[in-house]
Amino acid sequence: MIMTYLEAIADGLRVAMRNDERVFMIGEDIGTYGGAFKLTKGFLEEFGPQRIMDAPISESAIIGAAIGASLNGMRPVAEMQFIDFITNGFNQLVTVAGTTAYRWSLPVPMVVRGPSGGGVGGNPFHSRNPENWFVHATGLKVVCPAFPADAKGLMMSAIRDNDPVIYFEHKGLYRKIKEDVPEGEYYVPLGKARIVRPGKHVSVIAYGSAVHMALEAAATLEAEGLDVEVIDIRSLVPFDEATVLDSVRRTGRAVVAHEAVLTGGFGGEIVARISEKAFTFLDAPVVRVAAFDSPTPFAPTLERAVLPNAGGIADAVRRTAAF
Amino acid sequence: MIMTYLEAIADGLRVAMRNDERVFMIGEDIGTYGGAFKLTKGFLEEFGPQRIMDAPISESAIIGAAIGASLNGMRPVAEMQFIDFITNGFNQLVTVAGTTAYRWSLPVPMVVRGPSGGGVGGNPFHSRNPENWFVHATGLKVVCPAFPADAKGLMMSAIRDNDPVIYFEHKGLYRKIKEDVPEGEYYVPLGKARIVRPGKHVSVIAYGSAVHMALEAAATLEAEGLDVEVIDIRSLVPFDEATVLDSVRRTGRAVVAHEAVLTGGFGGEIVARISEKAFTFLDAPVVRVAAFDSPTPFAPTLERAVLPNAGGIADAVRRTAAF
Amino acid sequence: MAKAKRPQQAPQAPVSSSTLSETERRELLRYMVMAREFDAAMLRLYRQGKAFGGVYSQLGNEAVSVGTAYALDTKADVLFPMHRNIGSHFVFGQDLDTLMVNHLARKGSQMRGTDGTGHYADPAKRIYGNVSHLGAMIPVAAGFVLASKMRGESCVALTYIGDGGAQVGEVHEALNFAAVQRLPLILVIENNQYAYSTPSSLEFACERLSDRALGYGIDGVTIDGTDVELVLATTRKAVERARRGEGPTLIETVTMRMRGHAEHDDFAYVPKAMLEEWAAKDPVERYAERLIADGVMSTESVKQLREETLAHMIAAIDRAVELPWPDAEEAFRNVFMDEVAQ
Amino acid sequence: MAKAKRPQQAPQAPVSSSTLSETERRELLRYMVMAREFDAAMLRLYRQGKAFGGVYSQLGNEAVSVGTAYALDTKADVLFPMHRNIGSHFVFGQDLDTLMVNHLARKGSQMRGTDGTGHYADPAKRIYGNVSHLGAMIPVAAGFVLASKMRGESCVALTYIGDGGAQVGEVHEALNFAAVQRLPLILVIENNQYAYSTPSSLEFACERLSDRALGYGIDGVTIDGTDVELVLATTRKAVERARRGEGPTLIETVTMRMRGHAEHDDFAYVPKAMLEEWAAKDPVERYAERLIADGVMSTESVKQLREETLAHMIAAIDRAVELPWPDAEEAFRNVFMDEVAQ
Ligand SMILES: Cc1ncc(C[n+]2csc(CCOP(=O)(O)OP(=O)(O)O)c2C)c(N)n1
Ligand SMILES: Cc1ncc(C[n+]2csc(CCOP(=O)(O)OP(=O)(O)O)c2C)c(N)n1
Ligand SMILES: [Mg+2]
Ligand SMILES: [Mg+2]
Repeated sequence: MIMTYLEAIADGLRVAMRNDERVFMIGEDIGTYGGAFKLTKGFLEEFGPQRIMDAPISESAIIGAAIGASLNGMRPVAEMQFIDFITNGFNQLVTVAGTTAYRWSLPVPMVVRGPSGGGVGGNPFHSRNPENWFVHATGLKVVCPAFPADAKGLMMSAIRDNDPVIYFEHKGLYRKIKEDVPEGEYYVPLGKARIVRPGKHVSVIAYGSAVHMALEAAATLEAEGLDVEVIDIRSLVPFDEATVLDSVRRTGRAVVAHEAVLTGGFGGEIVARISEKAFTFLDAPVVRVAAFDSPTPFAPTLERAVLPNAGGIADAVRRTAAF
Repeated sequence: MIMTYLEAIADGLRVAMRNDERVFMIGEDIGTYGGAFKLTKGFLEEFGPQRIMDAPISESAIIGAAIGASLNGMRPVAEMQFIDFITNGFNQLVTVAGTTAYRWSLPVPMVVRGPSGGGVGGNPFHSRNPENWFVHATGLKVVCPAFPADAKGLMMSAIRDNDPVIYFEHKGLYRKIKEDVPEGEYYVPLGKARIVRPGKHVSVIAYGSAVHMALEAAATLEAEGLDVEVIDIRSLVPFDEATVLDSVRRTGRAVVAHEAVLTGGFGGEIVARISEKAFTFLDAPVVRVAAFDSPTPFAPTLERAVLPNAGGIADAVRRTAAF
Repeated sequence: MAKAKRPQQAPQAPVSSSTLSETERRELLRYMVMAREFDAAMLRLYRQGKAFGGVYSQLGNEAVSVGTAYALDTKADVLFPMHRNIGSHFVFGQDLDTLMVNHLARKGSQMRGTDGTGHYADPAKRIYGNVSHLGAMIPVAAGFVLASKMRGESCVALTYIGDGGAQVGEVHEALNFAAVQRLPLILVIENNQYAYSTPSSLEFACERLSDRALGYGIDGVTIDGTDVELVLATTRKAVERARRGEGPTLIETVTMRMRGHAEHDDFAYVPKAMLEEWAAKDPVERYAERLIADGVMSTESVKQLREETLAHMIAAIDRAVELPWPDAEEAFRNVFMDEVAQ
Repeated sequence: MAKAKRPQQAPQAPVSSSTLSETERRELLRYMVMAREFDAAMLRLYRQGKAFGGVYSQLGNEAVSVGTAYALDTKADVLFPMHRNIGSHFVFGQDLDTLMVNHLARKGSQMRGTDGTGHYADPAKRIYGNVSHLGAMIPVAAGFVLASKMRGESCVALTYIGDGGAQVGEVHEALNFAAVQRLPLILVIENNQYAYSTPSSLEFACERLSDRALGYGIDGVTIDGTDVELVLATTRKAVERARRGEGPTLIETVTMRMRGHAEHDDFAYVPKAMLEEWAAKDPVERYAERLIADGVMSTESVKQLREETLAHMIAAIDRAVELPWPDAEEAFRNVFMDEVAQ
């Protein structure tokens, strides 16, 4: 069935909730209102207020309650109305959720999900891409889907997983990206990258919104005779190093792209792995394309200026190819 | 005067407080008790309870109050009793402090400081090295001194700086490292790396406790005929890319080391910059040495196993040199 | 261990005869009308499809933002407004064009386009706007007046939070800290019955949000937030306490959010009867009627005030909305202050 | 707007004649003695230089941890203890050797050496230990019983926080959430006058920490934390309310921390007179005397109980301390559960 990215996420949640009584959702305005982005529209009617729980504006309590419920046999999915507000529940995630398996050998099967990303005039407080904070926290799995089918399949896998998973949705893709999505149960394993466009000249490694920029760049470059391979990481933790290295070993050239700000981001991690483990295969330096190191500004002129885009990726690929 | 790392930090704070009435400290148990590590011993007596303010156990209030006071003409220094508890004030730092200059063009001259790091049996909640979270937050300066003189000089610069600075002290160095420290006012500029040991075969780029591991490794390797250059980054934001690139361009080989966990850490950033900007100078892949991706365990056998050490750096240098 | 009960509160004398001067009363109405017509003007913009970002109506909250801010010394005190406090900006003397250009994030905005709405700061006007994260600025407001207090200056901070936002942990930490340090901080909890779509019953279980004052050892009171003179009188007492060094006050103002959370929200979840009930208590209409009844204003002068104000608002918006967006280069500046200095 | 006052609380009838059985009373004393002697044994270890990590004395808190935990159904309810609640572990049936090996993080620890002290979890014993970050486990405890409630199971969570830790934002969020959802959660605020070196006057400004209950719409009470039967009776009422679906209760127990924050701390900042005053109210001595006076125990049997308990504790510690540290490889396992499964 053709679904938008948003519909596919909702479908994954719905199927998981239908199949498993232990799954419930907790968040702000997810019930009667159906969520700030209407992602859980109809959920309250189907699952009732106990399983679609409208919570007070208390991100720590929401995440903490999800941890506690998961320690007691449930599989909660906590929504952050915007992923930016995860900073208010940060301690619960990094201090409690991410250390429990290690300390207690007990599963914490929970998902924290919410809209991340910029490009929609969200202002500095509704546009963050904070995934690398959690990559660098230990004990948390981190997922950033770019396509509807993956979004559904990764959601279902995240819910079935026995570790805490932070699931970053990109709000700019919610209604923009559509594709055919398998119905019913559908699982995409965590920790597997996907070559979304095979190519032989340069590997572009990306995730989330940057995958679409990369594909756009690849289409442009095709006309210039450059055959770009685009890899969608999909899951940052666990990270599918093998697929990335294999691609770079074939092409000898790589560009790494993400929407998050450049410095201290996950792009550095990818480059470090490539340059350590595929060094002898590299014919050019690995180049990163990412947001300028600033908060995401509000005015469209400014926001466009700081965020990465297809043009920037295309330029980086050209430079890499020409090296 | 010979001072320990801890004494040098205290001296920097003391001199800054004597010179500038706007400087005050806020934290838990910093007054009567003189701080959990006795770093502020004698401060209450000298500066009084208003400038050495014992606060409730409320990291958000402490950091938030520091932001507010800094917006109103003061230069607060907020102590986290252990830097791990910064997760409870995370939102204030990344959402408010780090975005204020950008949004309001107003200075937020504040320092948040506290003991970080492992190796002393601190358990998973008293051992973190979370500096890269803040590097990746935008608008926050990040300092990680390794030596007493630098610790003092960077502290004084951090207090004089007009931006929020997070100053990571390594608790394992507090009483272990001593050296001659200039008396009175002494400033080490933020954003300048330092070559602590010149060498010609391999560059080791490190910060905090890893600098001492690197020096130990360099001493060992000298006997093997390997001349290692050790660079102490000192300040992660701003980052002195030039000094690092210059060194790597000379040696052609680099190892990057930090005590923080490997994945998603600042090491990736350093490697990415080197491999993008000094690619043609590299004779070997850049290798990272860092902690295993887990919480820092409590038992000494386990803690030793996960943390990086001089031996690990020496091995990495040998491999790099032999490549 | 009986269910904890609220302490006796001094009954609120219905303010039958005003103790305010006619000038003051006219000013109160004028500021409320400004808030009201600002809303109308923004709504018009939204309907024209020219608004960008959220448009948060403050309809029904005029008496709270105006009555509270009017109790302050706008030359010495400091305002940390929230998203439905446009009235407070006017009381603090914010000039309409500056406000609009900031709000709409156009070229010339004090935020250079990095942000919009009421998030701006204008130190000269003693206004420090909010961030989106609810409650995050309350510790900051506390720290601001802590600094004043350290220097022996008299500066009271006035800030706000919603019935929803009051559940954020930082609110607790900030209030407690301010109480311990006896800071001159006034926190107004604007209980307008809803937090986005969430009714109060799902946000908290206490009877009155001012009941929280007891747990901090500070003064707390719950008042009708549609009566501007009551709001003013209550806040004045809080200001006096603050100036006497007696610490923070918590004021819960009870009102109704008369529109959606923002304009995209059709607020279908709000019972119609509730809106009707509160429409009858409209703070602006009622105050206008009262001033007319008291002979302070004429029907005609009220009508004229409203029309002129709306016209002004629309004109200022129209001026602002025609301004260009800030230059893209602004995006790359001022992440750090040393860049500002350059 | 008078300073908010505490609601009238039902006067606490001094428990003159006990309503407990002799067996219950003997058990209460036994658990308190275990807590007391555990302390003594750990102190001995510390003085021998064999302790590794912090040694947090609970001296003076025996009646709180034992009296509260004893009110629960240890087979159905759940314990989220804090760092001075070793007595609760004993009430929940934790076996001495397991406790010690966990505490000292030796080979065989349920935490595999990843952590020590009372941070372990033992689901079979229905104990979920704390993390160092104060207050962080209160939302987790709330979520735990939320899950039970969803499944229609009766499970009350008992957890604790200090007079200092109560200022953490998460405590506010968790209590409010639990109140809204009427969760069976009992939060004991252990007011032992100090938070590390910080006296209560710098932690909060309310008269009683139980005054915070009103602001959540839940029950709250402040009691003498040195009277184990009062603590038990109070907690039993809270448990009954929780089981009836009436939601959380806040119990403030007033005691004194009779030693330093941890053993490295000489607590010179505590006035001697204060310690002397509280020493006279020693919860263990007083209860022992009372049981002797009531003919439930003899002086001799109390003496014997204490000596035997101490000997047991020391023996268990000595066994544990001789165990090797866990193997280094443990460090590389279980970061994720799929590794556990492997
Ligand atoms: C910490 C945080 N969580 C969630 C949000 C998203 N959010 C914005 S406004 C709002 C509702 C606010 O309700 P209330 O505090 O009652 O204020 P009102 O809008 O009714 O004036 C929510 C949930 C936020 N801004 N900050
Ligand atoms: C969030 C947080 N901040 C700071 C600390 C450091 N710390 C550990 S115990 C303690 C004092 C606790 O006092 P209290 O809550 O009264 O408990 P008590 O030790 O007196 O039983 C402090 C400040 C911490 N563990 N967690
Ligand atoms: Mg509201
Ligand atoms: Mg205490």
